[in-house]
Amino acid sequence: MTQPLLKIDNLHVTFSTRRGLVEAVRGVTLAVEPGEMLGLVGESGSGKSVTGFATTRLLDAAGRVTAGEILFRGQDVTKLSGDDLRHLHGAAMSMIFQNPRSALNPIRAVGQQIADAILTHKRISKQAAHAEALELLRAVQIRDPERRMAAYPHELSGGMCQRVMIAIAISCNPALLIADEPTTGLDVTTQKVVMDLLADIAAARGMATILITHDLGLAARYCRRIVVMERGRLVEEAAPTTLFNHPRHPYTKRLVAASPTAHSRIEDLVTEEERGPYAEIVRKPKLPQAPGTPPLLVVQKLAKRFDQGAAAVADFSMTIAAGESVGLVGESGSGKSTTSRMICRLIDPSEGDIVFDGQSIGHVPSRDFHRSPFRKDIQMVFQDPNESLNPRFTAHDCIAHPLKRLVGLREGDALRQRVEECAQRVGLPLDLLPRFPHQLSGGQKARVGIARAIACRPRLLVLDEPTAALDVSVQAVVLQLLDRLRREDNLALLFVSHDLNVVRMLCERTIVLRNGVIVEEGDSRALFDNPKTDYTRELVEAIPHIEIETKLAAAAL
Amino acid sequence: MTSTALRHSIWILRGNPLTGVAAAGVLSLIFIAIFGPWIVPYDPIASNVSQALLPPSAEHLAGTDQLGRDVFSRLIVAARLDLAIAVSAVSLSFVLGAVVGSFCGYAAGRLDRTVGRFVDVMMAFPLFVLAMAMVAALGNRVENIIIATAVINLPFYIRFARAEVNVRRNLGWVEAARSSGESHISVVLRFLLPNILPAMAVQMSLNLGWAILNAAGLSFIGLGVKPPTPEWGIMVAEGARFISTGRWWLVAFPGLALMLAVLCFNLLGDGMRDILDPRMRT
Amino acid sequence: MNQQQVIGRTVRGTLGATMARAGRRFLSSLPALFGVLVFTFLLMRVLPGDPAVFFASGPNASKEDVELIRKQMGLDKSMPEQLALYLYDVGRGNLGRSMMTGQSVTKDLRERLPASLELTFTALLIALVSAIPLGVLAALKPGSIIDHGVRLFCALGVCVPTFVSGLLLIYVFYYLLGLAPDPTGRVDVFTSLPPSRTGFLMIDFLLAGDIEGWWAALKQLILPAMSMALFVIAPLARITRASMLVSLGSDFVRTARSVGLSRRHVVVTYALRNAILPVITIAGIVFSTMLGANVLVEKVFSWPGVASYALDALLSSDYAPVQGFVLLMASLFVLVNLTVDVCYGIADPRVSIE
Amino acid sequence: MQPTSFKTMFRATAVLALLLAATGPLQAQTRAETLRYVTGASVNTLDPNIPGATRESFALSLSTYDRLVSFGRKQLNGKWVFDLDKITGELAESFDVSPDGLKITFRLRKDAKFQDGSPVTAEDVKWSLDRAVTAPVLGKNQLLTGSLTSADQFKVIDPHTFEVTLPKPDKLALPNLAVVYPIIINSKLAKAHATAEDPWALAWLKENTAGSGAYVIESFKPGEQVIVKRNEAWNRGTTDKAAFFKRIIIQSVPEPATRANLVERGDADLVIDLQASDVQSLEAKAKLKVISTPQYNAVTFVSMNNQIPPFDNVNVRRAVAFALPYDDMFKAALFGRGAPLFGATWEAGKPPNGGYPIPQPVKVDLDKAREYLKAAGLPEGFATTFSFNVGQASTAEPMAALVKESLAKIGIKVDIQKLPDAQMSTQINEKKLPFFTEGIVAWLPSTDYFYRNFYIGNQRWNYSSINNPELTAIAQEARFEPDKAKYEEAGLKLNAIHFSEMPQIPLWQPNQDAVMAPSLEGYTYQFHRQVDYRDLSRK
Repeated sequence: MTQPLLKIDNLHVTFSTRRGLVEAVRGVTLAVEPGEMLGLVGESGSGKSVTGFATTRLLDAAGRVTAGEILFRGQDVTKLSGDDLRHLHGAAMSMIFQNPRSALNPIRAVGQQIADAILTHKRISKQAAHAEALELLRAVQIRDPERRMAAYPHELSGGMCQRVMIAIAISCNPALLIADEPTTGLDVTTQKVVMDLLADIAAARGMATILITHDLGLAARYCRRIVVMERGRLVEEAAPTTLFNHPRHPYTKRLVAASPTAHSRIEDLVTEEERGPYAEIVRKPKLPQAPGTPPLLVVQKLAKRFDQGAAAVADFSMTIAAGESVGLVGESGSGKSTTSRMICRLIDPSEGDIVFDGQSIGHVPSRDFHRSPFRKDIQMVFQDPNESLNPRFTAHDCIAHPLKRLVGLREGDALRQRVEECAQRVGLPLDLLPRFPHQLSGGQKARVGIARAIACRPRLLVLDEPTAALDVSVQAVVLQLLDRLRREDNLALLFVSHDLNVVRMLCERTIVLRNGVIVEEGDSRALFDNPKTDYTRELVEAIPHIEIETKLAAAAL
Repeated sequence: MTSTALRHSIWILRGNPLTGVAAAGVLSLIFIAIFGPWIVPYDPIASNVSQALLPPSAEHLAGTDQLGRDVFSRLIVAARLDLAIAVSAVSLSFVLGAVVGSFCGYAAGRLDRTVGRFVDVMMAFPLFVLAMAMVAALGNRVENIIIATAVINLPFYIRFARAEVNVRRNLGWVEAARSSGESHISVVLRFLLPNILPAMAVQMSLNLGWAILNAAGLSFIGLGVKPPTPEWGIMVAEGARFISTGRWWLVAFPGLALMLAVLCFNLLGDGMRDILDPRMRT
Repeated sequence: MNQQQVIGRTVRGTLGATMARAGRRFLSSLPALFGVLVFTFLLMRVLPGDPAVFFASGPNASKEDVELIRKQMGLDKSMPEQLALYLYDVGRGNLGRSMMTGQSVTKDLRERLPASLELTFTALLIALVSAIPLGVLAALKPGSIIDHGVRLFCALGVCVPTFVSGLLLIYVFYYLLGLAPDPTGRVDVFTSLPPSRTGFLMIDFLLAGDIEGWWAALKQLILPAMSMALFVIAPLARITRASMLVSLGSDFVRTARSVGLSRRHVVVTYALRNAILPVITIAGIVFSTMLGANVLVEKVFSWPGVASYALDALLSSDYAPVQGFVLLMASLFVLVNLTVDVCYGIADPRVSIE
Repeated sequence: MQPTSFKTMFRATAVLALLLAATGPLQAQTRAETLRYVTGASVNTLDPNIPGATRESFALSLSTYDRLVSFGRKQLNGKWVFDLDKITGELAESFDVSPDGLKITFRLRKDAKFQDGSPVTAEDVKWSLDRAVTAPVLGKNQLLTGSLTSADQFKVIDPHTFEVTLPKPDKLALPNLAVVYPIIINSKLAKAHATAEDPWALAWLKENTAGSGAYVIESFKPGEQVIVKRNEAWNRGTTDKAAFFKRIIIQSVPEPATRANLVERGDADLVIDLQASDVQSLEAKAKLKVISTPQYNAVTFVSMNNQIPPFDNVNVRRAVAFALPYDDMFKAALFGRGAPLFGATWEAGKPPNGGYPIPQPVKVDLDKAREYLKAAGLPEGFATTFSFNVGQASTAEPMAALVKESLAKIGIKVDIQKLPDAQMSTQINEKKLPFFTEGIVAWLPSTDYFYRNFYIGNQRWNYSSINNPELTAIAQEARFEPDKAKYEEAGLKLNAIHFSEMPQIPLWQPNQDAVMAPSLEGYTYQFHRQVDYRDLSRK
């Protein structure tokens, strides 16, 4: 076998932070062959992106390669400088970033940005570069490329921005493309299109690609070889099928288990040993609802219009029974967050009514709802755990706050007991209670957020994408926790999410929203197996499924 | 909290020794402000015309002024008043601005627009002239200098607080507080306000220096504190008259004191901004 | 060419949107202007000094004399009546008459505004030309000795009152070294003035082709502009540094680096052009505050500008000039804001759609 | 400072220095015939009669307009000062006072021409004086102190003879015609610009001149500078020929220290209104000519409002008079530059003469002051406010500090109040200030004039608000007293009342300091305390 295109040997990268030196990558060794697409998978903090940045020499000032070498075509990248380095960038290897919109210069026309990249490496006229840029836009399948040349990033959708980014990255025909979470932040339907395009272009131009992602499913779909990283180390390297069917490393096992699939159930998401007492709860049959019991929540023809423009939500009706879990699905801007906040009585609907436990609460102004006796019955868990905790409150304060306000407990033993009880229920170690949010991990913060929401024993819990910002392994645990709480307390859940896999597992019924209007609703399993509308079908099909054979393998056949 | 904050601060200080120096400067300024009257060699107000306009010497470290008063002693004693003017003026606008601005940023509706208009009116004023007019209208007492300085600072604080709250008002923890049974008012006062305080404190420290300069400017046009109270601004303003006759110590020392105080506050503010957000240091 | 047309259309579209936005901003600032008008009027009436008494100097100035002046100034009428009259006059472009100079305020302001503007523009120019490189330099190596040096330099600039720095500059450059011309206004008294076309001496001299005069006016301008600029370099350099840091740390700069753009290209075309946006805003604010706040510089350099005019009027309770001045400043403030808006709209394509 | 920004700064400084160094040559030739006069005040009107006219406007009008008569000048302590007692003709070739003192006849110069070339006639004089006593102008109040109140008193005899009739013989009538206000205006020119609402052409004359004076306005920028050029036809100066300087630049420079710098560097020829400390140092350097004249017609006071308790008690006023630290104040505030009005010894407690002002037999004597306080029933003292004018801060501020310090020793707690000019005059006018310092000036400094204008009636200049019938009666009577001895006796009585009542405490007559190029000659201290440009010449 010839020399690989890229060979990373025992790479160590260290960051100097205010807490001292932190080793982000500790001894990574891997190789990429020409034309190959390699998946580099890991959860946050695993060092996968740092490896990518070290390879392209784009680490920020605080990070340094302390040991090892990165051989690109036999040349050690870590020792390059000046013009050699500039030639490396773009011409030899280039990078695609997550969040394409911020990765493009907001005040420069996209055509100009592509031309900039071309002119850096080729001595051609501006006109020629312009023409070449136009060609590239065509290559990345942007419609109406002549017009788009003069467009600014804010005038393009996220998917289009990512295409432009790809055009910039391939503008000088690099031999190696490093794609760092290229589809994170895009809507699920766009994700697939962009990834397909990327894979096609890489294959057509014979570029080697490193796909850095947290999503095993995505990597499995496009790569022949996947390496898994955990805490700066490379733990396993295998073909996708092997990796899924026979993971060897315990971390890989956990990761594979936690990645939801079309058929996985919540209890499957964690490995046997972690499952513990949860299994029994799940096995307990759900109490049948007494016939004629009114539903817990009835929402009638809810609508919300903001100051100007079209309605964010229109004619939204639904019911939830006690102990039932309902999923609310839609892409960004579909109005699902607005709806959840109206139900949670944080904002006032423009029209329609909300009836809770037989009483209308839709007309109580949200301004005064904090005095309503139902306040403690409807609680909410918020999206980003990093932003959902008051930075000045300890975990204990966070959980105690609703107890003090809504139950009327005073600082003292009773309160402490309640808080500890809540913490235990969500599996939060008690010794973390005196900590402030920035001293907790994402999963721990999510638990605090849930503990706070269930502290007053609400009857309806509204969850606004509670796991969107979490790693899959943490997500698995949180989902399981939510399901357990529902079953134990007969808690009704309204689960707002764009992640269909998750909704399918957790929710009995699902409502699909688009542009503020209900597109489809019904039993989750039925809805996902047989979508009735095109929109739902599109959503379902876009989910990366692990079982699917890798696209490249299929193409090769 | 404290231990990490301390470690954090030390980390910042190591990268930025100026902040440490500034902090030491501010501390000594506070020390002087508190103990000034007990450590001065001469009575700062007692005149001795036979000793007027002496250049600096071992006896009078910073020379004497027109009335034979010891400039050094006056400088030391003035620290308290200057600090008091600056701190109270800035605190006044800080408190008012923070509360009003927070409510505006949170409410973001008609209230916001109304107050926004009002702030526009104030910003459209030539501020120093406004301060002059206010002191002239109310009389040049220390309180009025403080009020005038506070008023001309107010729009900036309102805007600042408004912006800071505006970015936070839709965060999860704010909504969580509401679903935990807090009213809008207590969300603003007890949740948002404490959270924007650190950022505003930076602004305060930068403004402290500015407030001192403002008082000095007022003194220069004759609207400063009353004689014979020692105050740096008025000492500089009086001393400036003697530049042309070569009696440099009358303007140099008060000027230096003023400069050092303002410098320390500014550098400290800068440093504090570092501690809060290393990237946004301006 | 098709390309060009397309781009042209987009640019025109953006520009149109910017203009529309500026127009909206202007309309929405009218209430503020009106507020300023009324507020100043009331503030001046609250001043305890009675202008009639002040101007009725001379021995035996009797009550009748005072009354006469009061009547001349319209002070004998009731407050609402005075306000209505004032608003009516302002509406007709009549800002009243200054007791101090004996001229109509409109005339005084028209004559003095170019002096203030010329000074402020020059000061702003000096400040920008020194602040932006300083800020960029500091941002390129945050935490380095350069960074600290810039920071110290900036802090030193803001910690000296302008009147002190002004007097010191005069003392050193005029009195001791004799390098600067005498600090007595806009141009040496022995230089004959050019025909007034714009009111800006620097421009008028050029139009008249009088290079010597231009030179004399420039020399006169440098010291006051310097002492004004010293004070505002700091905020400008600070904001440049901060936004440059943000910009340098942004994703798109990383993108630019990842495709191998030259460092100069990255710093200037990518980082600086983005970082300049907040600087424009601050420069606008700085400009309008400088215009109104640099009373002291004008005073120290005997600069015949509007601010020193207003100061004298204020101390002698001469209502009309102060009111006129404040109104002028507020209008300029609005105008500067509009200009900033337009600049912003041109510099940043995102603004037009908001 | 780190290297780069230091280098930048260094470069900037170097560039600046280079820019500034390349000064073109001054037009030296015209320079000798040009006077550059720098003052702190500014000219705001070309007609001195306009309400609000400044001191510098008065000064300018002396050169742009002529009056019928003018004051002579005399040497006092080796310095030229104006002479109140010597009235000489200006536009009048000669004048006669009738034996009964009721008629003054002026014969006008036949060669006198206005600046537009038309001859000066008695009609013009009549119109001008009518204007001064009837139009709403400042002259009205001044002229009535000389019994000139009505247009009926002015009569044209023939084109070159003019007559003024007085109701009573008044020795101030003639001097009043020499002051600033009764300017002789080219009536034809002025009338051409008069309107129905403005028959006296006040608006036009404010910005234009129609006089016959020694200088013609070349450019007038209110509040900034005035440039005048010589009227070659003018021959009414003391030497009967045109004024010396071809051109005069009258420039306002508000900062006194800058004015001092200007004259010291030779950029200005003449400067007045300097700070005492600057004059002192300029005098010490002895490079320039410094002429310091005590302002003979001005007095600086510490005033007490005789109607406001506790100053309504004469013993309180006396206590204050004996508790002021005169010497320190004189030294610290004025650097000793002026004529003190304290520390005199009066034989047998009687005033030595009937002039005004005379040095008072007061000095710091705290025991005496305490006694007076006891006598006033305030042995513990009291609290009050001492006010001064912001414009006077450079002298008043150190003074106030010393007053406060000294009075504290006898238990009087003083709060110092600085007031902007307009507020100060308003409060004085409303008689609201209990205790303050002010300066007064009289253009026609005779004893009765001072007493009548500054100690009588409920008007602004009666700073102490004194209401003493005896003083009033004597002063009014003295006005028309033709007999010198009797007049002197009245003066003695008034001075004695003043001392025993102590309505206000005269402190000193400050110096008028004029600093000028050594080549300048002829500077005369004038009644209006400004410079009369016509007096000056260059060696």
